[in-house]
Amino acid sequence: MTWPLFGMDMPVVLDLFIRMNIIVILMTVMVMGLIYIERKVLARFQMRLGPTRTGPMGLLQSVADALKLVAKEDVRPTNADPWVFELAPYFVFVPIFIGFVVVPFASGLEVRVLDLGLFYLLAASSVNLVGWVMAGWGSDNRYAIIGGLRSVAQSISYELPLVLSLLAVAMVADSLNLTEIVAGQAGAPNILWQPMAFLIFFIAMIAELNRPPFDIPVGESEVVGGPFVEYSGIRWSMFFLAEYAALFIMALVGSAVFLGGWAWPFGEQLGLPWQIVLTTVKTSMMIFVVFWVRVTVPRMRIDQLMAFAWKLLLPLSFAQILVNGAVLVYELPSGLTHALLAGSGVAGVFIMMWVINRSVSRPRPRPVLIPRTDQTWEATR
Amino acid sequence: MDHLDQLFGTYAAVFAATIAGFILVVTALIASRLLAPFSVERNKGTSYECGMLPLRRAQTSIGMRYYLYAILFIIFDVEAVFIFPWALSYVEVGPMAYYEMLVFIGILAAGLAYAWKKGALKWQ
Amino acid sequence: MTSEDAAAAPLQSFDGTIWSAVDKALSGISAQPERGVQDVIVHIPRDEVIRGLRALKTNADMAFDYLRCLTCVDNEGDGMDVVYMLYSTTKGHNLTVKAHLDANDLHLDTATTVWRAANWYEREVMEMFGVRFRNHPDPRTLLMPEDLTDTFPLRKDHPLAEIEVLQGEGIAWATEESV
Amino acid sequence: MTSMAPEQEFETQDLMINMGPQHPATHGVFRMVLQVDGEVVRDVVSHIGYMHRGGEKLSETMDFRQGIGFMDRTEYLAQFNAELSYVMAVEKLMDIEVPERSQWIRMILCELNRLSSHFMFTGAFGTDVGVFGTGFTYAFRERENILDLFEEITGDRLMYAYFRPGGLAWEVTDNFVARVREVLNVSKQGIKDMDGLLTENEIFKARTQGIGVISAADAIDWGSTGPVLRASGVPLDLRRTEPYLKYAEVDFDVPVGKVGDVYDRWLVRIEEMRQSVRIIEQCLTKLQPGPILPERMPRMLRTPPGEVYLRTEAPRGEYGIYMVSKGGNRPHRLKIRSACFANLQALRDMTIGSYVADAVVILGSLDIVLCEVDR
Amino acid sequence: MKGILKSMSVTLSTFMRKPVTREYPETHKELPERDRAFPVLLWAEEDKEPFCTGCHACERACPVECMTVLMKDNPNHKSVGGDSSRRKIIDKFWIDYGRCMRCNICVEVCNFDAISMNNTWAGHETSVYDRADLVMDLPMLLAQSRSGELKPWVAP
Repeated sequence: MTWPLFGMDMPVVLDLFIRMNIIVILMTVMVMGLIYIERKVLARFQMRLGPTRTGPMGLLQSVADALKLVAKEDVRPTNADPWVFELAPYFVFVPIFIGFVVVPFASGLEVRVLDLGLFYLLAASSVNLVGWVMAGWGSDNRYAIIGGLRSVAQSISYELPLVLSLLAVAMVADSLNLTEIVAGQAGAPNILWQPMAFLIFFIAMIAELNRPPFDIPVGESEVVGGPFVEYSGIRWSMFFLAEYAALFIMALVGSAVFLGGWAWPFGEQLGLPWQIVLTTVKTSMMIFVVFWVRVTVPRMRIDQLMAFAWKLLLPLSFAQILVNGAVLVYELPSGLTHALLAGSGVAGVFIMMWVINRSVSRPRPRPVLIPRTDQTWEATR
Repeated sequence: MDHLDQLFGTYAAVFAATIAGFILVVTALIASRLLAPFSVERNKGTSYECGMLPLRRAQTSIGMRYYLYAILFIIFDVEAVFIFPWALSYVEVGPMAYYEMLVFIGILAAGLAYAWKKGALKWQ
Repeated sequence: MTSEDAAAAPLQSFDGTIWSAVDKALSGISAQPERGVQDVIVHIPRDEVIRGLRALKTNADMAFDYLRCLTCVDNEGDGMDVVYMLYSTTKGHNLTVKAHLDANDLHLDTATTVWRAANWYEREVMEMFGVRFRNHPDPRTLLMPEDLTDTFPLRKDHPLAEIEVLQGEGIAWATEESV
Repeated sequence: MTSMAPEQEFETQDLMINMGPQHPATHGVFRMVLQVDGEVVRDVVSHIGYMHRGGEKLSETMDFRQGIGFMDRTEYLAQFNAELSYVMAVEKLMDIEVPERSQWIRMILCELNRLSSHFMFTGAFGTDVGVFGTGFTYAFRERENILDLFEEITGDRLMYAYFRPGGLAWEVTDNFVARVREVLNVSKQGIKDMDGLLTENEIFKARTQGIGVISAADAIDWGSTGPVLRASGVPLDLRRTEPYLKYAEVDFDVPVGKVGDVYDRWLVRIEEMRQSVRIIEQCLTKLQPGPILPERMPRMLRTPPGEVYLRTEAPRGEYGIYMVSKGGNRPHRLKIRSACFANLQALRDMTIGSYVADAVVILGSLDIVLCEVDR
Repeated sequence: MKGILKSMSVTLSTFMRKPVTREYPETHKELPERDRAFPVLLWAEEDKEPFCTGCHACERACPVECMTVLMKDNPNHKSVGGDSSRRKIIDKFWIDYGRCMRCNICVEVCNFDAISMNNTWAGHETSVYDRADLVMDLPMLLAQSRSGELKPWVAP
């Protein structure tokens, strides 16, 4: 049996081997690059310089980090559950890694096109949760346990809005196949028709990635690093690798599903280099915004986090699916369909803003200022 | 290439990726084992407790808030799995399928509303 | 003005100060006034001090609802003084209350029943001076290690630690001798 | 577990969490043991004393000039305010009149110090609520700016030892006024940045509103001072109620909160920073050339016997020095009444019933300096 | 949502600004004239001897007792055929930089202007691996002044 690769027919095994290697190398390089870029970008946001010492402009910082982590002692607490503790990195990393199978970089540039691509991706990436719980439970550390449980509660809560928002787009695109979804956006990206779904996706994606403002499982100032307090050296770096790989995958999927991937705005007939450039630009934009949000907003509290997911995002995403269903099932004229979809999305965004505003802005004036008068003290009594 | 081959061709990749992922982790761990120093010291194994000795074993029973969300999640996630195939095929089936799903989601929404009302979504 | 001058001055002579009002509020308690450098100081016998403090807090004219500070002074053989700095947030006046303790009987009732703020201050005085506050709700050590309860560092007879000379002069002297 | 009765097996146990002495959020070496049920705090026990260096005992062996350096070390974020209490206590005991120019300069430096200290609070508090270091770096940018000025004047960035009983150690630099104005202009932008970064932020509001509430009566009863007390609605500011230096001659407002929660404390501090800028600007216009030490200044600092409790308004609240002198050149007893010590007492009341994450935020909102608490 | 957008605009505005950090070991901040690092002894260039006469004033005034002073008869004094006007001179001087709290009191009490706070970067970069290496002896204390790099600042 053969499979096409770069215009050649190749045995499946060889083809897979080559593609896997590409993915492994790509992932490693991307993660290292992302870590470097994140540090540089965050530094600029904070008016710092970021890494400058290792290599020109600190470019080799991630390499140095990786080398340090490999050559660092791997300590296991005496009280830890050995199996659970040691296996947790696998369960964190492998599910993220198999997500790369369906991630499309450009047309024809992916490991495999699965018909249930989107579904597969979501299913695979949620397994990684198990690893977090294992890490938390196995470490025999209070912070780790709290962090692990928090990550479960958070991830499962945001799994639903994430799934449903992607489903809403899948309804519009009428496919779960990522390549088809992208191809369908040659005219206009889905974000135009599903702005609220995009917003929900973006929020849920940040939450799934445990990044600020949803980083309560690893909240530095509360649980000191959460499930991986006790991890060190190479095992700890596996968590790190998984985190950035997941960020990369999610940003890629987001740009493919909502921003038109490589198809928009030039169409699919453009050459492969241009497609890659487009994908890169869109993914970078997503990642930049994630960094930007990280550097700006405070961490949320667990009850607010849960309430936000269950009381706001979930009902809104259900509503979006119902609206989509109603609009699409009656075969209306194309313009009207799109107008209704976009209108409902925009309305949803406004509802969201309104609810958020209403929930936090109790009437709270600025502090009372007591000016200097001769009887100030008595006057204020 | 027939259908089964197609399926094998695609999902073999998933299998291969799983193995590759494990190999990746194992390689890293072996590399670390070879490169990293290793010393046995009695106090190194104490778990981190902000500089104090651990008060007692950490693995106790924990507040059930977390589990309540887990239960809610299982319900809703199973429903979401049902919605997936529906979402891709209801247009062909027609409005009837939509109304059926409306009822389905309505029941779900009632469940959510019930949980909300009961205070299951409140943390305290 | 020093304490000798104050003792010589008649009681009601603190014109423009709050002493006369304090005297009224403390009726029935044998209080001795003293004109301090900044605030009026009232000496109350230690058996009556909590009663006096409560009277000062509840009296409508005084209303000392705010405990600025509570501390202790070791008078080297002459016993100790427990000092309360009071302030009234409504009236805006200050007062210092002192209770004298004999060196061989360092007991006093707790002021936590009057102001909760006294809690940690009393714990600090307890471990630093060895004054026992009766009925204190939480008489653990505060600043010192938990097992260090037999020595009272802020007493005058407690020696300062030897200055550590193992590095500087020690090494230097050694080289000089060897030369 | 096996020995438990069946009905007990389903009972959840409270988890004891140790926060500190070595925890990213405890602002120094402070330890609080939280008893949590899931995420809700049921009880808090605070342990202090890790930084206890016997500063009071040491000060009893130091003469009045040597003691100044130790005051810097008790309150390392508002050193000028700490020195001020000490030297003013000595001046009060010795009955020294401080020349005008020295008083104005002291005021400017103290207010600048308040500014830098509050910047530090805003930054550290930002980290406590979980902003990834942004507020912190902003705050440090502003603080470094102010510290540069201090370094030009006093020669040191942190431990100034600049105030002396009677006045100042030496004259300020020639371009002092211009430099202060320059620093103020930068700081105004800094205040705007800090304000814009967090005050309106919805997540920040959600995190801080309504938690750590302490009522005015409770705050007074616990002896809280400074912004913690003012946030509860008590307009108690020593600069206003018992003006020292030249505070009676400048216009400024005392910000007062309404609810007494963490958000109010934040707002009060932000507003205090603006007021500090206002005070400094007025001081600069009133600064006249003149001597910095009184004409008849004794060479040896000896006080007559007596005692004084001198309090000033430091950024964290009332910083008091209780100095007992039995004559001679050193205090017989020196008690430092630290603002954070009093504020920290109320932590338990504020925290019980809130979430673990809130405990961190509440602790941060008290703006504790552990060196000051433990002395 | 509006507030978050405002916050994000603030961070974006700082993204556009120049970084304020300095790459420390390569670029040093210019130190002000009054900068106080650690105390060093001054070298009288005309007499080829230190200003210090070993009068113990600084040693007595030091709050942390970090100094040790030993004086001797000046071998270079006029009475013994030299050209110096100092009868006594410093024999040995140790300052434990590990103890010093840089309070400037020794400089203030010195009657001979013989001691000064180092106001160069050399005074700040004194990290060593062993605390014993922080005890400076007389040649070390004089080195900074003899090299001529020190610009002593005397309080007006």
